Amino acid sequence: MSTWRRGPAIALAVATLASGGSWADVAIEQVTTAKLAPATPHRVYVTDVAISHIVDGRVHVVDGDSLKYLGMIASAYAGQTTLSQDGREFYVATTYYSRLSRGERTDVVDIYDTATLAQVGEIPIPPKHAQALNYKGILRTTRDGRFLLVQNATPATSVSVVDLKARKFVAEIPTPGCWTVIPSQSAPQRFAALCGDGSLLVVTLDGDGRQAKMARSAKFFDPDDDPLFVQSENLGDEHLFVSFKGKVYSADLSQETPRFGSPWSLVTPAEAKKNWRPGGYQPIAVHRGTHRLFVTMHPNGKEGSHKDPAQEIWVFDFDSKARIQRVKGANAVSISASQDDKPLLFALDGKNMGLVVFEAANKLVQKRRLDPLAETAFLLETQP
Amino acid sequence: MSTWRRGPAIALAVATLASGGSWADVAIEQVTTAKLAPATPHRVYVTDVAISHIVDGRVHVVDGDSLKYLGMIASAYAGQTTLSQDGREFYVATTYYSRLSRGERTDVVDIYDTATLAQVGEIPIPPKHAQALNYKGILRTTRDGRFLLVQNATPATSVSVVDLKARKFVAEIPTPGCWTVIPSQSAPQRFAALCGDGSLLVVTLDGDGRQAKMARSAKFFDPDDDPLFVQSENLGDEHLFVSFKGKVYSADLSQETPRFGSPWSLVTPAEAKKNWRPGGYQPIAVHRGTHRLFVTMHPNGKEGSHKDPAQEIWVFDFDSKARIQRVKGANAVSISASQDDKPLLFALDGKNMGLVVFEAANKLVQKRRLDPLAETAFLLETQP
Amino acid sequence: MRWFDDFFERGVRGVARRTSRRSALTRIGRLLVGSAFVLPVLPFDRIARTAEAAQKKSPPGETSCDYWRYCALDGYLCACCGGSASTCPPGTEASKVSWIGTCHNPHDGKDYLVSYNDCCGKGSCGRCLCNTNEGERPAYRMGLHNDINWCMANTDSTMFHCTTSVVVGLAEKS
Amino acid sequence: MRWFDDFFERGVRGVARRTSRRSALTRIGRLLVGSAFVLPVLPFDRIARTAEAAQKKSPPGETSCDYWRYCALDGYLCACCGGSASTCPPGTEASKVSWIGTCHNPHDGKDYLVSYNDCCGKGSCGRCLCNTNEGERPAYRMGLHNDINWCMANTDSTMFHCTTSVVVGLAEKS
Repeated sequence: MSTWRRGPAIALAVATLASGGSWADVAIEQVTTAKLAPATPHRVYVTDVAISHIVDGRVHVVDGDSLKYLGMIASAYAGQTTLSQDGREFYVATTYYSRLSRGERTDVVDIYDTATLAQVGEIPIPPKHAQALNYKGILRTTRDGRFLLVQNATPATSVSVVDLKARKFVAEIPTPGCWTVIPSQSAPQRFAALCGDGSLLVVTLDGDGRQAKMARSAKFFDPDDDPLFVQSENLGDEHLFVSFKGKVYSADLSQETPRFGSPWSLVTPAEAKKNWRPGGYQPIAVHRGTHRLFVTMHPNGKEGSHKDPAQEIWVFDFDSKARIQRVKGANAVSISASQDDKPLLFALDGKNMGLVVFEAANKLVQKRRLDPLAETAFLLETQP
Repeated sequence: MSTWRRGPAIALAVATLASGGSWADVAIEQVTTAKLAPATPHRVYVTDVAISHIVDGRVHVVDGDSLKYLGMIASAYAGQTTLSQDGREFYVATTYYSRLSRGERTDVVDIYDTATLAQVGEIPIPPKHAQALNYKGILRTTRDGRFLLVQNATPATSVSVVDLKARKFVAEIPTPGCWTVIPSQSAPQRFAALCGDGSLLVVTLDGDGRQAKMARSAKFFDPDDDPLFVQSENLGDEHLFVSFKGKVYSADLSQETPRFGSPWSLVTPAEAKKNWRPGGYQPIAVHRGTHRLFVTMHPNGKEGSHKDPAQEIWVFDFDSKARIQRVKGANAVSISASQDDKPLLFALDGKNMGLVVFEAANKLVQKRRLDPLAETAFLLETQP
Repeated sequence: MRWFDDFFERGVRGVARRTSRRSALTRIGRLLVGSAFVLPVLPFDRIARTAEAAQKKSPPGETSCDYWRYCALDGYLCACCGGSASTCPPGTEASKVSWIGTCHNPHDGKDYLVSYNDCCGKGSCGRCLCNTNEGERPAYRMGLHNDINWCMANTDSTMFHCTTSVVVGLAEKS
Repeated sequence: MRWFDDFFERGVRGVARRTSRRSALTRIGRLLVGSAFVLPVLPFDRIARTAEAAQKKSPPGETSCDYWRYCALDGYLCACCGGSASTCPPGTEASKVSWIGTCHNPHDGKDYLVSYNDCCGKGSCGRCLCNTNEGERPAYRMGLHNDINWCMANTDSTMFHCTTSVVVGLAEKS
């Protein structure tokens, strides 16, 4: 047995093989790294906290048309994720320990290139980012793409502002008793948060990402009688929420002071009697082009059922508030719609963690599924 | 909503609660950390590489009598594990990255206290430790407990010597073409390794853990016709191996030059015709008190079946070479026996990753099982 | 400590109203009373318990998601991980903060306040995952939220291993 | 590169004898030939393929453990992870060293040398785990061993993601 000699062996090999490549019947190959086809609006990012190995969370990237698994992005320890406004970058706010589960804690925003799924940079942030299950609103960008807003919990709550242009952390804004980031779509440096007293906190940043103004609205929902799910979806600068008991709330963030729409109910009195309720982790989706609202619904709802998988998905016309369709729910706990004109609705099956794809251009029709895709995923985001 | 005030709140709480504790019907509790009962020879350590989250491997610690799950030890990224000679410490040679799966690589030996399962220290080692599935022999201590021997692969092979008394890395010993560490039981600073040319490499350390002597034996097995499994078990300083086709080889390491026993076969000619063969990752166990050898066997063996689960476990008397029992194999891929006088044989079911417990004092009898215990475990070690 | 502050600082205004109008003072429980009685660690054998439950229809034990005090728990039961309903597994550390639930004990008909302390410092236990959500609320009511890592305030390590359910007081009607 | 050295340095003595006495020279394959033809990445759809296989009894495809070139593989199929039988998923890097197998292609009746390169730099893919061991040997024959991380020699990261099976040459009879 000889010793290991790296250099000479390689040199010899190359010389020997220079004339090779002509004998085989199957094409001789060389290992390379696969290139991705350009992203389409039907690409979906499924963030999987992988709770049984929570230090090793990951994002599954899937093409919604072919159901091809495109690749993986590390979300690491309870990492939070979001796409950039232009869809070219994918951000992960996460925690690393020097010894996997102990040692020195470092929180960063990892930047991935969505064209290659390669990590292309990191931005250190204060070691306070929310180590939470993945909910939309824990990590968001401002509408102009300039700032990344990171929900913190120590458990005191605050938001870290990261300047994506300068690639650096800028400021921490205390948001006591409030949660999630809801970016205004018309005023790029404004965002709101839901508060435990039923109000909306509205924060305005200055040009450098520091807090310029902060204001609390009057109480607009009742967190005791009928709490809101934290996920919001927007139609323009109107932001929609649903409550545990099935009411739709909205807040318009186009002005300095939010304007609240009149709450309306997803359920008829008869359905309310049967306790049809929204449930899950990302229970609503919208298609902005057609003003449609999708909600994951279950019957026999009760205290503690607010994360239950859907028995049906209900489709509403947001303008008329009319329900236009009910379909089987695929056990959905999270849904998200693509925003193109041949939209797909993606649903995460909470029972077996498969990805279910509906065509949503006209009638909502279940078309295909990929089972299983994830371990314990709760967040879906589609390519803009 | 008020801000977060840590100090005052706690002070107020303690004052308010000083007179509490008398109203409830169920005992009021305080969360504490559980204490372990003293380890018995029936405690088993199951090293689980958890391949679907290989960065987050772990060791399951189980009491073989009650099947109580006692706790977990992190083995991290393809970490290798072994107990100290006195059973008071548990060593993990592993790799940490500064960013979970990328960044700066650090290899260490983590030291755990088996009385508390707490990490109590670490020793840096060269970043070369074998990132391999867990096989006995990749990490071993010398018989006197002084040195820890770490198998390296870059893929060039060497052994790192760690001084457990001084808690530091001492030396790297090249072992080209050879694999595993087989510590002599009579000469504390001698160890052997199996080599790809069929020989045994014998290394002697000096008092500081540096290489004093190294010698290669003549070829004693045929790695082409009938390779040896790398796992060895010892009866005194006689070290036993089995081959793919079912022969037992032995090497006595009590002298400077190893003395090899005459190979003998586990299978009769009729059984050989049916291709009964050993299989798995840790296919043999011994009970030293009674000189019994246990082997995981499968029929219809062929090229590539050497990791197949057992259809039967065969029991041999090592002195007479006689087979004394055949029992159903519980799909075992790894087995290990306790060394007390009421021995248990532990088997890892390769199909569902359960732990199967046999009483082995007289006849081998399957008694209980814990399903599932692990994700992808291959190594069992019992408390000395 | 977050839920604790919540009680003091939002007190009757917020959290207290949510949990069926019970006395906030009582609800605070005896979390910090050093001399509180500590339940012994019960012997635990999943296989035996499962068999037992199936045969005798005995009430769910501490390794079952249906055990009464697990009514608002989202995580791995420490009782399956080397600890018990109220003790952390060896080598882990109890979280310094926790969320709170109010669970009905069918044996005495009373409601108890339960502090759900995570155990910290080792990777996920992976055994006996339960997800019950009675009285659970989104994180704008942080002290009632179970989808966040309650190891977050520990200084040695915030790594989540499993979740305990510690009875901290009687939930008296207000 | 380890298996490569093995061929040169133990050559006919060791490894070559093992794998059915084929020419060591041929076996070296064309691993390092820069101009070698690279197979296109095949479109991949697990569901479709599974359905197809069930209906047509077509030969196992590149997302099946039974695919002919996977005869000595222990790991996740890169074809299920965003790559293909011979390409690494986006964002990962091919291992600089590999183990080698000799697999029989039932379509042309010939034996091929297959280099099993791991893809490195992201955590385990977790999809399509295969464990086949034809010609696999313990690590004292390192170049034929599949129970070790072949990302071990990569400098950016040795993290194991999945395994490719790259046809590097015809295994001619010697």
